[in-house]
Amino acid sequence: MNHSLIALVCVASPLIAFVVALVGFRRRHGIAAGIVLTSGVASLVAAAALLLTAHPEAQAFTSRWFVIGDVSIEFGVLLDGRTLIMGAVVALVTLCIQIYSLSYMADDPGRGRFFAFLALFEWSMLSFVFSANLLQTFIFWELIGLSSFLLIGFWYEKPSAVAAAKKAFIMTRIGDVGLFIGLILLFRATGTLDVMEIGRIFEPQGQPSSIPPGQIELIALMLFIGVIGKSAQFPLHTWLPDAMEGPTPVSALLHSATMVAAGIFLVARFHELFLDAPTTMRVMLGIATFTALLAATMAMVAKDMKRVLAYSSISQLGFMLIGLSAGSLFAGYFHLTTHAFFKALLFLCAGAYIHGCGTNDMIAMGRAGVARMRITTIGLVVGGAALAGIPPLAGFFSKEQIIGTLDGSGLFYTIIRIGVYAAAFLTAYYSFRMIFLITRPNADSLAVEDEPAHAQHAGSDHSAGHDPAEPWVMCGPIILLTLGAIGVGFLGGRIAALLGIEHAHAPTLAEMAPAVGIALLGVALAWFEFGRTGARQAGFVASFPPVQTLFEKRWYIDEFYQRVFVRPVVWFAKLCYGTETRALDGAADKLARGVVRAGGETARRHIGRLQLYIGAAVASVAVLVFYLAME
Amino acid sequence: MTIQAWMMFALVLFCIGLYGVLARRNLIGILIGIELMLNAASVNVLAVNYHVANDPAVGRIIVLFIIGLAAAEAAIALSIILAVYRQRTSIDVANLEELKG
Amino acid sequence: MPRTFLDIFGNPLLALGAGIGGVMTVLSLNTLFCIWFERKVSAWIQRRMGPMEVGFHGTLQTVADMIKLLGKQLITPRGVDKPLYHLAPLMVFAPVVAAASLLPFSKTVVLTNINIGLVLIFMFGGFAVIGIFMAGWGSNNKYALLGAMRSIAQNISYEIPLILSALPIVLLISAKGPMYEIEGEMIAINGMNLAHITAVQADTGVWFVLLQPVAMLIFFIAILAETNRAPFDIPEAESELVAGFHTEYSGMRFGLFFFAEYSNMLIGSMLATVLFFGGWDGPILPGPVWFFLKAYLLIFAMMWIRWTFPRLRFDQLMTFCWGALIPLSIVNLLVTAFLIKVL
Amino acid sequence: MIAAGLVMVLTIAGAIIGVGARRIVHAIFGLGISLAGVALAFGLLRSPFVAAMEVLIYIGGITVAMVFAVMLSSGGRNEPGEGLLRRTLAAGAALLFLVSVGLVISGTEFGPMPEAVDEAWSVQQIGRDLLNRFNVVFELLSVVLLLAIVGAITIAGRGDESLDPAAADEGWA
Repeated sequence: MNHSLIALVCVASPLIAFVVALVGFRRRHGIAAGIVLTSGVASLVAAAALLLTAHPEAQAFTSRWFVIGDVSIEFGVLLDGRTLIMGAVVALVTLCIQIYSLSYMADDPGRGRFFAFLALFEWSMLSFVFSANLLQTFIFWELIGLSSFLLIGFWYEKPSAVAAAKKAFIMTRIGDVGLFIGLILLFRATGTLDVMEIGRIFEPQGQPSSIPPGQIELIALMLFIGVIGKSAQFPLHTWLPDAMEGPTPVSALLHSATMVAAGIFLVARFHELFLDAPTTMRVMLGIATFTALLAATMAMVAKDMKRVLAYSSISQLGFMLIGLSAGSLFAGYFHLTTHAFFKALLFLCAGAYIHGCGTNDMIAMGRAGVARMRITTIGLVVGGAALAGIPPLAGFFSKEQIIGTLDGSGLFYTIIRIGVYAAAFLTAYYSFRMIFLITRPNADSLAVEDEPAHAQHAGSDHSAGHDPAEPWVMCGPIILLTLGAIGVGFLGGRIAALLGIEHAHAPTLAEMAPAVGIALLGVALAWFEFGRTGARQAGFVASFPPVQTLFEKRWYIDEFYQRVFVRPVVWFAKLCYGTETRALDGAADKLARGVVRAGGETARRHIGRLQLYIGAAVASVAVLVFYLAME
Repeated sequence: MTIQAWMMFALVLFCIGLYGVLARRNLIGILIGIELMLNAASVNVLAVNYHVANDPAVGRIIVLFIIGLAAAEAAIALSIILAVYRQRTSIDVANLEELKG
Repeated sequence: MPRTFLDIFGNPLLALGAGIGGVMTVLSLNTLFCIWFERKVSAWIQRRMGPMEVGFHGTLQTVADMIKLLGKQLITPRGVDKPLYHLAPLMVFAPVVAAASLLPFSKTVVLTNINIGLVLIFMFGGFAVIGIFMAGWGSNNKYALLGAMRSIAQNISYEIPLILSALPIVLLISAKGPMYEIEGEMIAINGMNLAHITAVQADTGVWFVLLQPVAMLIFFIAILAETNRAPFDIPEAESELVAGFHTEYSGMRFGLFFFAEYSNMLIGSMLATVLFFGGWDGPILPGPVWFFLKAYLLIFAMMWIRWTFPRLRFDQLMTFCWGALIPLSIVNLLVTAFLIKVL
Repeated sequence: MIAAGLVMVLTIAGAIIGVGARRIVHAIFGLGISLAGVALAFGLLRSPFVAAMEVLIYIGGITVAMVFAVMLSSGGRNEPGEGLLRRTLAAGAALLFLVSVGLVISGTEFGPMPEAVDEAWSVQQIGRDLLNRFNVVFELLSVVLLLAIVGAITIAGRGDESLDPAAADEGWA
């Protein structure tokens, strides 16, 4: 077995599973799930085999698709450190989620379709990660968008799910326009679509002489617009919290290893290019920091567990981009990897809780006693701690790396540093707020439950009284991901080696201190406000009602969009519709009616003898010809 | 045979078909006339093809297309005739005058 | 390459006369033989003796029958459509003779060597339909008309798989082209030339039945249907339709239909031989002998099938053609074209 | 020369039967004869393949379809003949056309017969041109034929519906 064949197995098996399951076994759920799981295992084994036997330098296995002029479009797989790590993570997380879905979706009438879409998702993501060609990158980038659209809107009977799916699709599409322009510009600048070739052009230190710096900035900016859409950065972040309308495993998949990771991966993929665009990198850094902070404030006050996790995803994606745009491929990439594990873990825990007690509201969950689900709760604590950056869990190492990269000086970097510290503090605060609300419910506290109507899971007739069940099919992936969330942090050196970077930044205790301190500070505040016995269980923001409202209303960004974009567009559409139906159609109808009436009048004066007409026509032609012949 | 002879022959055939189209009251009779006219056109094309054209493949291909189109036309026409017959139990054009308006 | 009658006789009229004479002789002898043969085969299958009285093992029985037919009164029923009624046997019979003259009987001598022989044979097959209809319509008899309608429907339906199953052969031959060397002579090869089809099989030593077994089966079935042989003999199903479209014919007029039927069998078998079994190709024995031997083996197979299988119902017959044979032959044609392109 | 004359006479005689016969079935046979004559004319014009196609499609297909239509419709009953006025008018129009176009034909000078190589006359050339030069037309024609088949089935099938209300539920529409 050579590498190309293994890579082919890795990429193609989800596709085969998707086609077979969707076409052949959509209604025979067990078989569909079996097929998809088999393909997931095959992909994982192949990806793991590739990762373990990886070559130090990049390899590309391609075959020609078609040729336009001098440009040949090659399809294939590109194997280097970045793709191999990401491929393995994608395969592993997807498999965990697929197994988890066996139980979570067990009663859903459409689960054959669900599993088929999961396979489609996995295929798109793997092909995107491994793609060796810009065109392929773009195609699968869009396919990722499509499959997430399908999965978010999986419960298409629910209007909110449909709206969320549409929102996700349209918001990311805005970014995709930028991405597409960027890719075209990139192609124009470099004259090639080959990813490795592009990497080589931008590889040398200093900017490539052939391309003017302004153009590089523009390309990077355009690519970054795509990333903003896909990875839910400000100002296009609003789709991600809504995307939890899909089944929870889908959220887990979207938020960890696939959809949003694609944007980060794109930056990592073209990191050489981004390094040559310093101005854009500063913009990115600013936006990412702002996003991280913004989303963290939203997460502080949210009551819906999945929403907290969604905001934290946005915030953590901001962290990754901070790492990448501060110039360290390793920091951002490392955080992408670790985040995939603990975020998937947290979502699976959330899913288990929701499955167990039938509500999304953390306060209600806690009061329903879900903390008795031991394995899930352990997973929650580990995942939350990893998210908060408590040593020695995965999140700590990667976040420490990111904080460590911010070593620039000047006002800009000072502001950024303060923002990042604040975001890290808030991260620790809200993640432990979540943990405490669930594990230490306090009936006398000021915490108010939302209306229980939020219950999201389909079969949500669970009463709060009895012990919620923890099926092993759900526990298995949770345990696996818990181990991942604990262990992946120690693999930093290996990952750096695979990325071709010397483990330059070996943190000393002194360097670790700020990160740890900030995290512990956040935890302590959370403990004081939510954890300790008799806590008020209302955050410090509650003392400033306007701020609280601001955070709860998500900084009014959605409202702002609604006012500025959606309403005018709807108004304009209505105007168009009115013009169309009243004015144009009316006119056309009148015209048509006139024609019909004229036709009717003519027909009434018509004797209906076709042959007479033909004869008359022929005779007149004959006379005409005769006349012409005589001329 | 000169080209004129062939063309006159085609013309005569065409006019016979024309007479059929104009005179017959039976729909199938009219269809027969149409087929004769189409064949006259084919003969004409092939005569020109034989005597004048530089590339003799073209004329034959045109005739093949004419034949194919005639087949399509006949199929449609006959199905219409059947439908008309089922409606009116007659295929006399005189009865079809109410098609007007 | 083979010489035609025109090459041998020089004068076209003389060649035409000799050709028609030869073909008529062959077809007449064939009819005489086939009638006897059919009776013997049926008797053998039914464990009886068959005709034994006239001549050795009844060999002259058919001759005697023929004389009887010639002596019979020619009855023209009242109310027949005279021109159609009288022309019908001729219209059925004439295309048969024309078609037979297109087949390459031997390696060295053929009647005609035409580049589109295959198409012409199918064309003459198309003519016969009109004759059948004239007979059925002209007889002014409902059984005859029903028989004719069935026969026409069956004939035009089965013509499609017949042609479609012959096309792979045309492809195979054309793929060898445009120039092909046969016995040291370069010829511009043509896939629809029957002589070329035989020559290529003889030259390569591979009969096309080996390359195209599916096409051969479809072709054989379609020929059974085209000649109204059992199990496709619905047009003349005795228990339903008396004798089908020739119910009202008697004497030698009936004889002509009979003649045409057995001649059609022979031509169908010969065409199958040319297309799939290498025509005159074979060791030791001279070409024509092989040719007739193969053709009569196929005729024997037809008789065997007739006396073994029950008759199909008419809707089954049509479903079989449109639902099975035509799709199958199209798939076969596509696969062949694909393989030729790829290999 | 003689052959061409015979073919023309045969064709025109068939055509006259085709438009003149009182019985529609006879008219169809007249058409058949005429088509056979046209096919022979094609043969004389050095296009035997086209002639074969003419016979296969016209005689083997279209006339047979007409015969079926006759049997399925009026059943060949004797229709009332056409009135004298109708025939005279039609003949007048046709004659007018014949004379005027005939004048044009007889007054036209045609160029000399060009020399075309045998290769250009071969059947292979038709095949090549059909799939290369006239590819689009060829494809269009196949679409037209497909539509004609579908349309014919639809139109003829709808007639069934009107006769048999039970079939209307399954419906073609």
